[in-house]
Amino acid sequence: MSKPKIAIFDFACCEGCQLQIVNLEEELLDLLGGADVVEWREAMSEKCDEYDIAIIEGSITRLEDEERLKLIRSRAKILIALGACATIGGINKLKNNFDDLDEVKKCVYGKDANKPHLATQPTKAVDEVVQVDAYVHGCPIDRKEFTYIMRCLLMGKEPEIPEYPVCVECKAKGNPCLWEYGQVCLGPIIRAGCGARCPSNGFRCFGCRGYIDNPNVDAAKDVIDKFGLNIDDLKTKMVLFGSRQEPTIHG
Amino acid sequence: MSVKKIAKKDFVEFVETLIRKERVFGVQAKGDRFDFAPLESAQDLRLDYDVTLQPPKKFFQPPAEVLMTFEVGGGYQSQYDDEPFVLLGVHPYDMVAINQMDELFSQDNYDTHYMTRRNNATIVACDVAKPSENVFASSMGTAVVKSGYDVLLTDIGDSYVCEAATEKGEKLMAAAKKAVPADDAALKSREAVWAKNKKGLNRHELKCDPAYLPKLLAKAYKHPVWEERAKTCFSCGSCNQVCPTCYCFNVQDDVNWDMKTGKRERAWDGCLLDGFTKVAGEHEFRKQRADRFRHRIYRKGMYVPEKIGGQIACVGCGRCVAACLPDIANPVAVYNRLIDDLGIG
Amino acid sequence: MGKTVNVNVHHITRVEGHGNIVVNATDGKIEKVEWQVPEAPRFFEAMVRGRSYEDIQTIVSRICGICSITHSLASTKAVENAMGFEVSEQSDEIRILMHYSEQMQSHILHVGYLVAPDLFGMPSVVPLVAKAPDAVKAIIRMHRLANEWSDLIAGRTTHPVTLKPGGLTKIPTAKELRGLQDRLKENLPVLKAIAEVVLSVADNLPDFTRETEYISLKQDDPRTYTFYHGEIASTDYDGTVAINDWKTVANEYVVDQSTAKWTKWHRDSYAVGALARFNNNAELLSPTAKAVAKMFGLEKGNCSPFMNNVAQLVECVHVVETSIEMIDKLLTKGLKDEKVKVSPKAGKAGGCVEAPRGILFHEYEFDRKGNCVGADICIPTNQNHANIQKDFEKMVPEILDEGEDAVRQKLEMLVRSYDPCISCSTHMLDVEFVK
Amino acid sequence: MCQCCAEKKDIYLPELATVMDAKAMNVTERYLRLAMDDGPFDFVPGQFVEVSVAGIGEAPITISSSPTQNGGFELVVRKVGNVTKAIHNLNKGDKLGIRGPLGDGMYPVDEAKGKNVVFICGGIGLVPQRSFVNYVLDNRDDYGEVTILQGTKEYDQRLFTDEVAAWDKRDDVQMLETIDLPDKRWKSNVGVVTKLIPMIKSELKSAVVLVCGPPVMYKFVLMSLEEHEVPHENIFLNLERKMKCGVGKCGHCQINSTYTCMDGPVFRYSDLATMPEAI
Ligand SMILES: Cc1cc2nc3c(=O)[nH]c(=O)nc-3n(C[C@H](O)[C@H](O)[C@H](O)COP(=O)(O)OP(=O)(O)OC[C@H]3O[C@@H](n4cnc5c(N)ncnc54)[C@H](O)[C@@H]3O)c2cc1C
Ligand code: SF4
Ligand code: SF4
Ligand code: SF4
Repeated sequence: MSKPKIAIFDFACCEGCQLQIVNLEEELLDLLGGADVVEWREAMSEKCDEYDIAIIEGSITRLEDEERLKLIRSRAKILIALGACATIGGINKLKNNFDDLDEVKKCVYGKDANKPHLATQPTKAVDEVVQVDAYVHGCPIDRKEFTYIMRCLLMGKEPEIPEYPVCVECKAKGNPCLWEYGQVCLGPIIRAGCGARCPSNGFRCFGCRGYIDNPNVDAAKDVIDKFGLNIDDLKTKMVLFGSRQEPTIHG
Repeated sequence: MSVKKIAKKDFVEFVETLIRKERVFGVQAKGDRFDFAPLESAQDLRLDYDVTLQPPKKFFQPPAEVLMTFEVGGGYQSQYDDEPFVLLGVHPYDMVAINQMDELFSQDNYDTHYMTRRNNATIVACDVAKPSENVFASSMGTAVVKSGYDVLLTDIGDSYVCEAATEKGEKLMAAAKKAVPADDAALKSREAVWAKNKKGLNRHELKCDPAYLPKLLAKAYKHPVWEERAKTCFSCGSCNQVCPTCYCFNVQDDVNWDMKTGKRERAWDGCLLDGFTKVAGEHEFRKQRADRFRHRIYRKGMYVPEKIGGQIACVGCGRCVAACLPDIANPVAVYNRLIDDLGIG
Repeated sequence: MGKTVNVNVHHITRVEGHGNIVVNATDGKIEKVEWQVPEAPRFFEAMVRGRSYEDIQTIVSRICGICSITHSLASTKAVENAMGFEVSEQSDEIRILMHYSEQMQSHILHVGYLVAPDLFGMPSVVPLVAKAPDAVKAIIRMHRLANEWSDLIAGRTTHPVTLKPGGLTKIPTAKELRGLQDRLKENLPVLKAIAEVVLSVADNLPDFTRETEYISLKQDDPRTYTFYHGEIASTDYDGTVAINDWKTVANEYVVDQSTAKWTKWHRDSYAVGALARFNNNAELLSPTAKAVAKMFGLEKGNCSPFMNNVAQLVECVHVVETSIEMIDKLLTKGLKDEKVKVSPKAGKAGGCVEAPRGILFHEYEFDRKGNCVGADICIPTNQNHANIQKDFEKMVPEILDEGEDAVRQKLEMLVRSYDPCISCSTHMLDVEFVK
Repeated sequence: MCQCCAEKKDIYLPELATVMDAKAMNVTERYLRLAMDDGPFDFVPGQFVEVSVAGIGEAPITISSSPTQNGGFELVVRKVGNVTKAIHNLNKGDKLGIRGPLGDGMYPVDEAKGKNVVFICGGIGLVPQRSFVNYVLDNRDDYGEVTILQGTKEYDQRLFTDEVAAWDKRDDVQMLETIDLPDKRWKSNVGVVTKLIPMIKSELKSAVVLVCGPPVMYKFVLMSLEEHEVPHENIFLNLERKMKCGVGKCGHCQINSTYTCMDGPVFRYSDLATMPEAI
């Protein structure tokens, strides 16, 4: 059997997730042992239109990018969304909170805002444009999880991505809970798989992996009350990576 | 077996020699909390701790462990963590929990992975010197412990009474050259500590004898408390993860890059987590939060006791009380609520 | 008869982000020489609006994966300046260690993975594995070290999570720092070996210079080769400019051929980056770093953009050597668990640090509750765009006779030597495709 | 390793078995005949094995053959997820890992002796039941009248059609089959399996009734059996739960206090009275 061909494409993002692939160091050579990377603009000059697995980094913010993504989808057997920008729209979705996108443009471009080439549309995650076969969550992705997912796909197995929240991994690490230290941590409603990296470093979970399937936002409200905080403290944290996504907090 | 007394400063010295000889884990400060960690200096050992963040179960059933390796088509090879170690500072309630786990992992089907670690351990238990904010060991009858440990330490002021309970314990304490046989006064002081703890480790008071809990639960299955509490349950499983008597696990395979060899791992799981009972085809047997919430309380108060001869599987460490953000996990609060509604007897 | 050359590099590879190179020359007559940036605009200045001062770092870190620590530090400093938060000396030093890890990460990535293939005449680092296995192994080793270093102090290799306004959320233990120090000591010779390898192929760097103004940070008290503290300095100017006055330096302006905002100070363009720092501060480098510079004959006042690659290597050595010393200092003083408690205030200020690819300005304004009401970010690659264009304009006539392939190759190398971080620079700009 | 552990076997460690025969039964079900590489394999109808595909994982699968049949043991696997998909890729000669037989809750092979036996199967529920059906037929004289009810959703999902036809031909077996959503090819009963219960010729009240099918089926079958006054002690249900260890540790298959893997998978209905989560 010939090695599957992998192509990596980037859209609107910081390219930090591709960087994590580079950061695999020696393991990257292992990956290259199991698959041929045929296109990867950030790291190599080769280009190719034939591939089995397309890895998509970044979110979709322009019509022309939607077209390009659809073309990639039509060529690839498996399409992977890599990182928060691709899986949930990531930080780029913050701009969707402005009801009027013109306002966004004005804020950055001032009087030039109406030039036609500045056309932008609300940020979309990859699966809002095409079908996605596998998700690698996180901002940036977790290298261990990425390699696990790649091995699964190369083996024809569906990777097991946690359905449970970050607290599970946080507790397994033996961390004291950050809420007790005054931080508004989104751990209880965000999908695990990162090894509770942020809470383990004393930094609240800000939700880069997206919500679990069935987050209990009512409970979150209760906790806000318990710690004498305001619901806005929670909302403003949830908006960072969760703009215009379910669940929304009312009240 | 012998009961000795050792001055605190001599004990530090003893621990120092121990560290040089053996793999030692002990309770240490972690920020303003405490936890078990590899002990590098006797100075770091904190036997005056209130409660550890994680229960000592992680030494016998780690958060993740390799059960076996395999070669595709070539068979499976058991993997064991087979290095002896000393565990310093296990509180009585945690010791009771370990005793229960020993029973659960050895009865019916003997779990060689758990038991290898367990048999490799020399456990130095120590009586509680400072009650934690949520402990209720007194209510559960686990404030003092009589078995399971190799050595039991009791802080009686400027020295420890140390009782070696097993051969292993005797051997360990033999290195404590400055220990002297415990005199009557020391033993009396120890009795006093026990008497105090039997009553004093009780920040939440259970309104019945724990032995009554299975009977209480037998009539509480349809009680509204499950719905009421679970309404604000995150299904975060924190109550499972921090509990010294929770041991459910998940098993997963992973291959190496050669795609031919790999390992099978098990990792902590939790019955509160969404998907715990979900089978292929998306059917989930305890789909409702309330069902899962109830299951945990029943498991502690009824199911496990049925399996291991009556001992309630909540030892009153209070960790879940502290870990539960919406403040619903406290077993005493649940039991007391049921007692209020359903009465005793 | 002059040559006819048409170069159209759509999305130059092995750089961070998307950029195009367009050269049209007919019969030796140059019609068009352009450096373009078609990256999707991302509107960060709008996205931070209304967000809490606590979350600014988390957001702006995402401007760029390669310089995420730098963006985090610059924004955190700006928040601290705006609200008047004090940062302890210990926090400062650990932050600098964190910052160094990113310099190293980024420089090694750039020189080792992105530039080395050019020097060896390869399309990417993948085939290089077969051609120069030892060199690639050494590069991977250093890159791994840099990443583990950043993991330890920033909590991650990308998008740090140990920073907070006023200090740090977590500091490494003495044992961890000692471990890091050992690794740094062990690997200093590996860095030198990499420098030797680069030296052996340095002849493949095009021979090109152009008088340029170089701008970077400069720190006087104490005199240090700085990435983190200090004020703005220029090779064309004797004094220094305060950070809050950064706009008098950057002088952002709009040109017809591009909507990308360009910058200039004393000349039509200026350059930032490792070479700029070197040209302003070379005498303050660590001893081994100086020795490596000497190896390449790199001296203050060098105006070859291609030498930026070498200056990056020199800086790698510098940050490793300096970190070894800093860890000693930290450990001698003893690590303290500092409790940082801050509360928001209204205010406006800038924050500045050196990104691996040059000086970076962040500026924010906050209301009483600490919510952001205004932001301005000026990124190093942006500051280099004009200079790249000016280099193109001087270089193309000099090399036009070498033919299309050579022109393309050399211009690509030129762009790469600036280590552009285009995804950064397009936080606020967009350019039309020129077909 | 310590003495006491060294003497014990690793309860999680699979032993190797070889695929002797494998074939597709339809789009989703695959039949496999296996033989252990080392030593014999003794089991009782109703028991299951944990099947390992290295690198993919483990899945509990009931033994479908009867111990009275020689030459290894048979499994039928429905493709639903990772492990079952991987099992579908196995062919004659391939190796896989087996733990078991597991499960102390087996079919009441002795208790049913001398009594009428009624099998009620829904869909893939036929697979485990088949083990006991063939056991009974191979020891035909030991049992009373034998009735087999089989309900299938669609024509193409019918399993063991040859065997079912053979049972149908026998005079000493009442074989009734129905299809929920039939097409033109089907000329017999239409509807859910409970519809067949009134058609049972033998006396139900004293019969041993064995039920296996999808979770939704149980409620309706039990209601019907209730109407026919079958005592709960005589009804046996084959229950399915998520399983990770199969040896009573992992907690996934727990139904109230009971572990499906240890006390089941076959349960006496009267014992389920204390297990509100069971049905
Ligand atoms: C006692 C028993 C006997 C069974 N007998 C058969 C049989 O004869 N033929 C057949 O096709 N199927 C049988 N099943 C169901 C079969 O075990 C599942 O379909 C299978 O585990 C799905 O695994 P998967 O990896 O393909 O699916 P995934 O969805 O990838 O499942 C992942 C893991 O979850 C667990 N799991 C998921 N679904 C189930 C389930 N339904 N039951 C138990 N664990 C599950 C397993 O541990 C599995 O490895 C039986 C189940 C039990 C409990
Ligand atoms: S710190 Fe966050 S992730 Fe950790 S337990 Fe608390 S809420 Fe959960
Ligand atoms: S149920 Fe709670 S209090 Fe009881 S042992 Fe478990 S964690 Fe401790
Ligand atoms: S009871 Fe509390 S700790 Fe347990 S899962 Fe629910 S919210 Fe989490």
